[in-house]
Amino acid sequence: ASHAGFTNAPQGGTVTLGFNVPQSGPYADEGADELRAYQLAVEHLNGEGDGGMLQTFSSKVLEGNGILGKKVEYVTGDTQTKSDAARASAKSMIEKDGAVMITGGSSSGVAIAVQGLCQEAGVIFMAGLTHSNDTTGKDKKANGFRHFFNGYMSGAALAPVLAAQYGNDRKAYHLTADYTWGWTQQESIAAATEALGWQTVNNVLTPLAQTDFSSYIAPVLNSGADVLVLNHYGGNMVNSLTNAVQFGLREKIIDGKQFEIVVPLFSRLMARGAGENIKGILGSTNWHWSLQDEGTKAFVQSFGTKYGFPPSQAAHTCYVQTLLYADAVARAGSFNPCAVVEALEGFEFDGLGNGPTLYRAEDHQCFKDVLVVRGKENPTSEFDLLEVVEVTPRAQVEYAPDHPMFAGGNLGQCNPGA
Amino acid sequence: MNVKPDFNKGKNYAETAPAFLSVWNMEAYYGESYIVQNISFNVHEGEILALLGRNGAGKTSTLRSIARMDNPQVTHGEIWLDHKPLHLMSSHQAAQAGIGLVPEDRCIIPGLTVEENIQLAQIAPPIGWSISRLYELFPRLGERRKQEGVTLSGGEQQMLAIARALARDIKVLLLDEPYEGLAPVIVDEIEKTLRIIKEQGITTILVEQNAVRALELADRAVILDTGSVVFDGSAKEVLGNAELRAEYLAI
Amino acid sequence: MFGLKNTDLRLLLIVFVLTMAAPFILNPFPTESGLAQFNAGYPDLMQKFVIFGIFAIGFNILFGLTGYLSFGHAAFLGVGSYACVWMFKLLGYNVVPGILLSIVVSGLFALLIGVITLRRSGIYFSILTLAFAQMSFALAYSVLSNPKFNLTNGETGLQVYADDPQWFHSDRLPDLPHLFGLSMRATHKMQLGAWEFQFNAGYYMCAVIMLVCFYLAIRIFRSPFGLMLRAVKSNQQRMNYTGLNSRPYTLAAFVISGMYAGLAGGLLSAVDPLAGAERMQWTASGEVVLMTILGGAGTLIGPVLGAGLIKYFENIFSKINESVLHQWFGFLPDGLEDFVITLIYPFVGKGWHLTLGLIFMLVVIFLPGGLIEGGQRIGRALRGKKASDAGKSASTEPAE
Amino acid sequence: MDAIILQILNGLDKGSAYALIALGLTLIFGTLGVVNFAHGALFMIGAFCSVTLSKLLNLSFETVDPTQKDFLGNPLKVKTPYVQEWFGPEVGAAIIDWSVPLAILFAIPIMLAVGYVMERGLIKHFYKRPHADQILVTFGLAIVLQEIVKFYFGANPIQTPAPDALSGVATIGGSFGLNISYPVWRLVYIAFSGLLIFGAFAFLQFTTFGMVVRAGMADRETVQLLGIDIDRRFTIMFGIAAAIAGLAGVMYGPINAPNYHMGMDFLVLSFVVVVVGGMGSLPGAVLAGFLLGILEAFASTTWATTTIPGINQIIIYLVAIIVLLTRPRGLMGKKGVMED
Amino acid sequence: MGILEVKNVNKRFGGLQALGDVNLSVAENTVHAIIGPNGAGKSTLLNVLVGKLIPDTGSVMFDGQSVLGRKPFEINQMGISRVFQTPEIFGDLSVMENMMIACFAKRDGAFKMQAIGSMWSEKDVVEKAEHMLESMNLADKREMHTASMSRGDKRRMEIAMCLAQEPRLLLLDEPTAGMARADTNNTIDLLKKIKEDRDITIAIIEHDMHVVFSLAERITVLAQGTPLVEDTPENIKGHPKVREAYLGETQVAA
Ligand SMILES: Nc1ncnc2c1ncn2[C@@H]1O[C@H](COP(=O)(O)OP(=O)(O)OP(=O)(O)O)[C@@H](O)[C@H]1O
Ligand SMILES: Nc1ncnc2c1ncn2[C@@H]1O[C@H](COP(=O)(O)OP(=O)(O)OP(=O)(O)O)[C@@H](O)[C@H]1O
Ligand SMILES: [Mg+2]
Ligand SMILES: [Mg+2]
Repeated sequence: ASHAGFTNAPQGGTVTLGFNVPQSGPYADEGADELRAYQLAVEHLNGEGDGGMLQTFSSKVLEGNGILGKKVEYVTGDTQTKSDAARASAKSMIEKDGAVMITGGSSSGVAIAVQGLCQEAGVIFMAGLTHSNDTTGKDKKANGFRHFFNGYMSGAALAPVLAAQYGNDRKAYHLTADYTWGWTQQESIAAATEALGWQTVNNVLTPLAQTDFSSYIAPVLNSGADVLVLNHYGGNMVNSLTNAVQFGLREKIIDGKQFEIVVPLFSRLMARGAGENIKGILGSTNWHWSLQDEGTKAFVQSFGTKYGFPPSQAAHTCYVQTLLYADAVARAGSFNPCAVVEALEGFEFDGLGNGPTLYRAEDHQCFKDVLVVRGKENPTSEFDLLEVVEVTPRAQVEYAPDHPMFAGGNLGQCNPGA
Repeated sequence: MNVKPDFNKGKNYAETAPAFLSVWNMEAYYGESYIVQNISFNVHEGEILALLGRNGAGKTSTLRSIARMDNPQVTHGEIWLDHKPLHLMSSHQAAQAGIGLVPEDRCIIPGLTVEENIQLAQIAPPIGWSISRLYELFPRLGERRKQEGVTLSGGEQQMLAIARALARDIKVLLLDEPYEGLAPVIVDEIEKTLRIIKEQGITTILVEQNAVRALELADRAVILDTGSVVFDGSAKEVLGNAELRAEYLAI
Repeated sequence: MFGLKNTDLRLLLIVFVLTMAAPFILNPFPTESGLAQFNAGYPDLMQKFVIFGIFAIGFNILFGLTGYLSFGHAAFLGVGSYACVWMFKLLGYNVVPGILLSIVVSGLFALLIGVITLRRSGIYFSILTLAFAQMSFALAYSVLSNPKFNLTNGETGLQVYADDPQWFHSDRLPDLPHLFGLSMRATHKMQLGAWEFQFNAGYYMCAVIMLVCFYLAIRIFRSPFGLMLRAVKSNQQRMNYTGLNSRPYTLAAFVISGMYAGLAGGLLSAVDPLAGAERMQWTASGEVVLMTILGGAGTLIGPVLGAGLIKYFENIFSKINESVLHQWFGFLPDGLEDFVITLIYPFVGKGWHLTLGLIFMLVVIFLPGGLIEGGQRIGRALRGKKASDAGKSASTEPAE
Repeated sequence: MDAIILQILNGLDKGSAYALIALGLTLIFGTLGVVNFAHGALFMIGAFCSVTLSKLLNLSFETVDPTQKDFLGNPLKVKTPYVQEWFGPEVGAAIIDWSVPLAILFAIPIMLAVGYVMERGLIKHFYKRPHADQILVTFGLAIVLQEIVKFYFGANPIQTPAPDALSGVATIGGSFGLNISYPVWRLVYIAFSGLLIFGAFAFLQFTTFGMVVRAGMADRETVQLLGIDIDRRFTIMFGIAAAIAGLAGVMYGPINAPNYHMGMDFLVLSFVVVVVGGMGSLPGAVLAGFLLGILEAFASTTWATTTIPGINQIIIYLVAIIVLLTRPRGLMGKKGVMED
Repeated sequence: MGILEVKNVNKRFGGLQALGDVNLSVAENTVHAIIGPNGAGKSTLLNVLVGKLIPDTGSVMFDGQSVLGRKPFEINQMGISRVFQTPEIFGDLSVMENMMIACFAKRDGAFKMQAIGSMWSEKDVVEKAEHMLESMNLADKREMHTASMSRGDKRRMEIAMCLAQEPRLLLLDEPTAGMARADTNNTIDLLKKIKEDRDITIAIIEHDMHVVFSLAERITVLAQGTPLVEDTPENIKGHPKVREAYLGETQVAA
């Protein structure tokens, strides 16, 4: 009876979560890894397996008996990395399967679309992989939370390392995917590097559907730039990086300086797609399996034992968000979205990787350490592609909630639905 | 194609096939409509057979069935040409076995010149008349050799269609309304050509609306009505039998 | 009645009953049973069925009747969606102005594109429409969403923000699309034994509109205008030499089907107020082509069936994951269970595309007339031989 | 000047890709009259022939190296490819390095077989069916092929690098006072496409085969009446088209890493190229391929995008519209081919 | 001054002069036959008349108005209907529907939106269509798809459609080719009857001299793109040049 008054209040002894990930389309592999993480999280919540990060998590309310004593069940759906499909799939979870929480996704467009839907429907949304500033900026929603970092944080973490490694006097040429995420990342990186003395000589927008970037790479050679920043993700990133390397950019010396390529947002899965080309390239990432904190070790152990390979950053995010949601429900003592929002807002914790972490109340963005990584020169295995160059402390990537890059949004009120 | 010979009679029909070309109990369908309804007739080597009947009687369908085209589909019966079982063949095999059909709408191939249309006929064996010999027979085609075949006038197309059949070494020529749309002088010409062809020993089945004309040329006649043979006999007999002519040919 | 012949009236009645009773028909399995996975009777999917049904019916008016294969119809769907959301942003959440505007705007857009593209026929026409749609998509996805002139809100999709004007919005009204106060999301749930049925306001609004659209389509098919459209498909040469100008006929058909598409787009926004650019991508245009052919081009009800089948697969099959399979086959001995699941697994869940592809192939190979032919065959088999003769004479009327 | 030549090279390069795909497509689509939505899938299968070969060559046995640890802290298993074991490390490495050129030899029979099976098993029955049915069946087939590849190889791109000797950058034009550096493999790609295109032309122009196929396309029945087994020729034709698409895919691998949906990415574009070139015209398809490639390259320069924002996004479609409106049958289209 | 005046019309196809300085005047309410050897340019001339081809030079006036530069449907609406040499009909529509299209075109003009009217409730059109089918002996085939008709039937279908248009000038390109004798005679009778019933001018191209001589009031002989002679049937029959170039010996008897 205490659960009345909100959408899909769990009935009986079970509670249903909705895992909405790309299962078809170019991000299907990433989606598959997310799904593995979710399944692992459900096992751990239900008290099966070795418990993973439940042991290292600073909050100790989860007991391995489901959530609030209700066994966790889940439904899955395919976002196809399309807003419409993602919303349809999320709706079917809400309307048909009675999911109280939706999580997942592998692109910002989808995350924002589903977040909006969850706000309207009155369920909690725990975003998966979404890196655009807008998710917790102008499109932020009270029912949505993001564990992943964002474009601004990438810039703030990456810029000092770039300056340290390549010097303060650099001319950067940006190639940017022509859609929201690309723009916000480009803006963030340009701002952060310019603050340290870099110059941005050009920013060229590339169509989403582009497969061959040669005609965008060729002009870089004569532009006077000595750094190429690729604001691309997924297939775009693999192709633009491959093309840039093909054109011999990395062997170029411009005004006595070695030409460098930077890929601000890295993922190990994409790095594998880029093969040899990734070696020595700097970028940032949310999390990496080679971190040595207890939480990471427990998670990698548990994931690796079950699946035979280490988890990706997307898997980590998804796993952690499931735990965080469960924990918030347990602490609030209710599945009511508004209670969950209250429990998560301003929540500080540790033990889930990336050091002490805060879910900021103002915009539902999470703040934690950000990793700067480099493509490894001599990988020992097919998973060992990135090496951590620096763990940028949380303080360095924090920003004010009303920072101009995040302005314009309105969190609104939490919506419990029915 | 996929028609099995019907051995109901207990022996292979080929052994008793009385003629050069024998059609025996042939039935054929367009989809579900039963068009060729159990037709049997024989054609002897070197003769001209006139195949007559009203519009829609099934003349074209019969010719197409003999040439083993996909439509109509022959579902029953046997066709033997010179001891070869046509009913087991597909249309290009039938052509190689010696069938030459001049279809009623001529079917000149678009995109090819007059000469290419003829050349096309000489790719698969056996090859018949040479191109220069055909141009002698139809000088008009020689003049138009580089023109695209489908832009020829109606009569010219008819000549091309016949030329194309003769370009192959055929045993049986199936002519579906060859005079249609031709100027009277040309009709005379073609009639002469048919006689020449006959002299070469080629067997001909001639479908023609101008029955009198056809009968004058032909040795024998078969009359079809709604898909069945209603008369099989000598051409003279038809010309002499006013009743028959009135009933099935309306002349 | 309604100016329809008996067979058409019967068809309309059947469709009427099916749409009205859809919440029951689509939910045949008890909620708790393993097969509940196959239930499709929840608001979103039912809405999708009828909305894409409208899209396909409209597309079929052009393609099925005139044979002009447009590969850019999604552009009209997208334009309709945007128009509707803009009405939400400017006027408020009442769906009526949005839906009306979406029809008008897409009609105008179709007129513009039709005038240009209909100068060509056959494959050249298809590629022209494709080119226009792809351009619209590219413009909507990035160019028209730059901060200075943000018409489409790009990748994120056009949506209503709290600071939008919404001139006619008042606090008494729902904060979501509504029809004079009746929220599109309002759903009445009915518990009947082990079953649960959902009656959703948005669905019923869409269903009624689809019935009207379907009725109009029947009228068009049976009208002299429809006859002329079929004449265009059959022999344009003869048409011209019979003193008929084929261009205005095709253009009218193009605009009408563009308006159907725009209406479908408007309804998509009306039940879910977010309009994304990917609705205009060629894959979306391709989808409606597939729906129509799959169901049976040139038939009245076929395209609706095709739309239903594709949407069903997209939403139902994609959700069958490994744990669902284990639930179903749990009764089998372990080894066998795993074996069966390994066999089935590639075809469901993330493999749903594979099944869809196979269905496409199987349908065209074995049912050349599309799903509708399957239905006819079943019907014929049921009614026995006597009825089969009737079926034959009916088949001479292609638009059955 | 350098910049212009560079973009022309880029255009040629893109153009070769378009032209090669369009060439195969136009054989099937413009000549056999089958709207083959599975053509992109053939391109993709070609690329995955090369992935498969490289996987085969990299088949390895594992040895445990106790000095190193894997991510779970267990002793690391080190993999050594069998070819290196059999032929010695150097030769073995060289064989692996040259896997893409080797894949050409590997792909030709495979693609011919794929084409053969596809035509005999499926397409054959669709020559006389409406285009709509062809679209549905080939689209279904494309999805199926794509999903099968995805099932075995995953959704991420898989690199198939060019051999080291061909993967550097060549400096060209030095003797003309130009300083242009261009990836060697891309130059190889342009040359290879040229050869393939030339070969296909020669085959279809200087043999009667081409004439027969064209005739068969226009009127199958009549060609059969002339004693020609048109089915067999169509099959051969389809095999050739599949092989061309497949080779295009193999060679494209080193330029952009193959993934399972690369075929769909190219599909729409290749239809546009074929139609802009004009139905039924091989030279048209090739010309349109190069034209669109070069225009696309120039439209993506900063100069162009600042003059007309977004031009790089729409250039191909814009050009297609202009061409089709000014020339009713595309650049070199033939009358009567697929106009209804 | 005839209803149709063709003046100095020339048409070249590449190197071929298909029509050279054709002058032709067809008097109102007559049957005018155009005969000539194959490839003489008869069909080409017809193509010029209906707007399918544009002549290089010359003028074509119908009832005092120029037809040149008009689209085929406009020319048809002026009152010129044409039967083609190879039948052009709506193959995948039924016989009745074919006929209704023609009747609608007559009644409603080149374009009319009747998107939601029912075509079976258009009484006048339906009746007229039925009547036409009746009179052309096609009524029992009314539900048949015209594509699966035999060729003679297709031709009659096309003639019937043209007549349904009640044209002032009917152009017939070998209307009886491929028709059974009986039907040929029926067609001759039908054309005669139409000729009596209404004001109609008929231009007919035909190789069947039986048809030509039963119908024609005047005959123009075209050869190599140029009119050779124009005269009455009797005179043409006896014209030595025509005999040699066209008729041959056998035909005259028939
Ligand atoms: N493709 C087809 N599909 C269905 N029925 C057909 C088809 N072709 C012909 N028919 C029917 O088959 C019957 C015989 O036609 P066929 O063409 O063989 O007659 P025919 O004797 O050659 O007539 P004609 O003298 O008019 O050429 C006709 O009733 C016709 O309607
Ligand atoms: N589009 C074209 N291109 C080139 N030549 C053409 C074209 N159309 C017709 N011709 C040629 O023009 C000449 C006249 O053709 P037309 O069809 O008018 O002849 P016709 O008098 O109708 O002959 P028939 O009685 O045989 O039908 C022919 O030699 C023909 O080959
Ligand atoms: Mg016939
Ligand atoms: Mg003629």
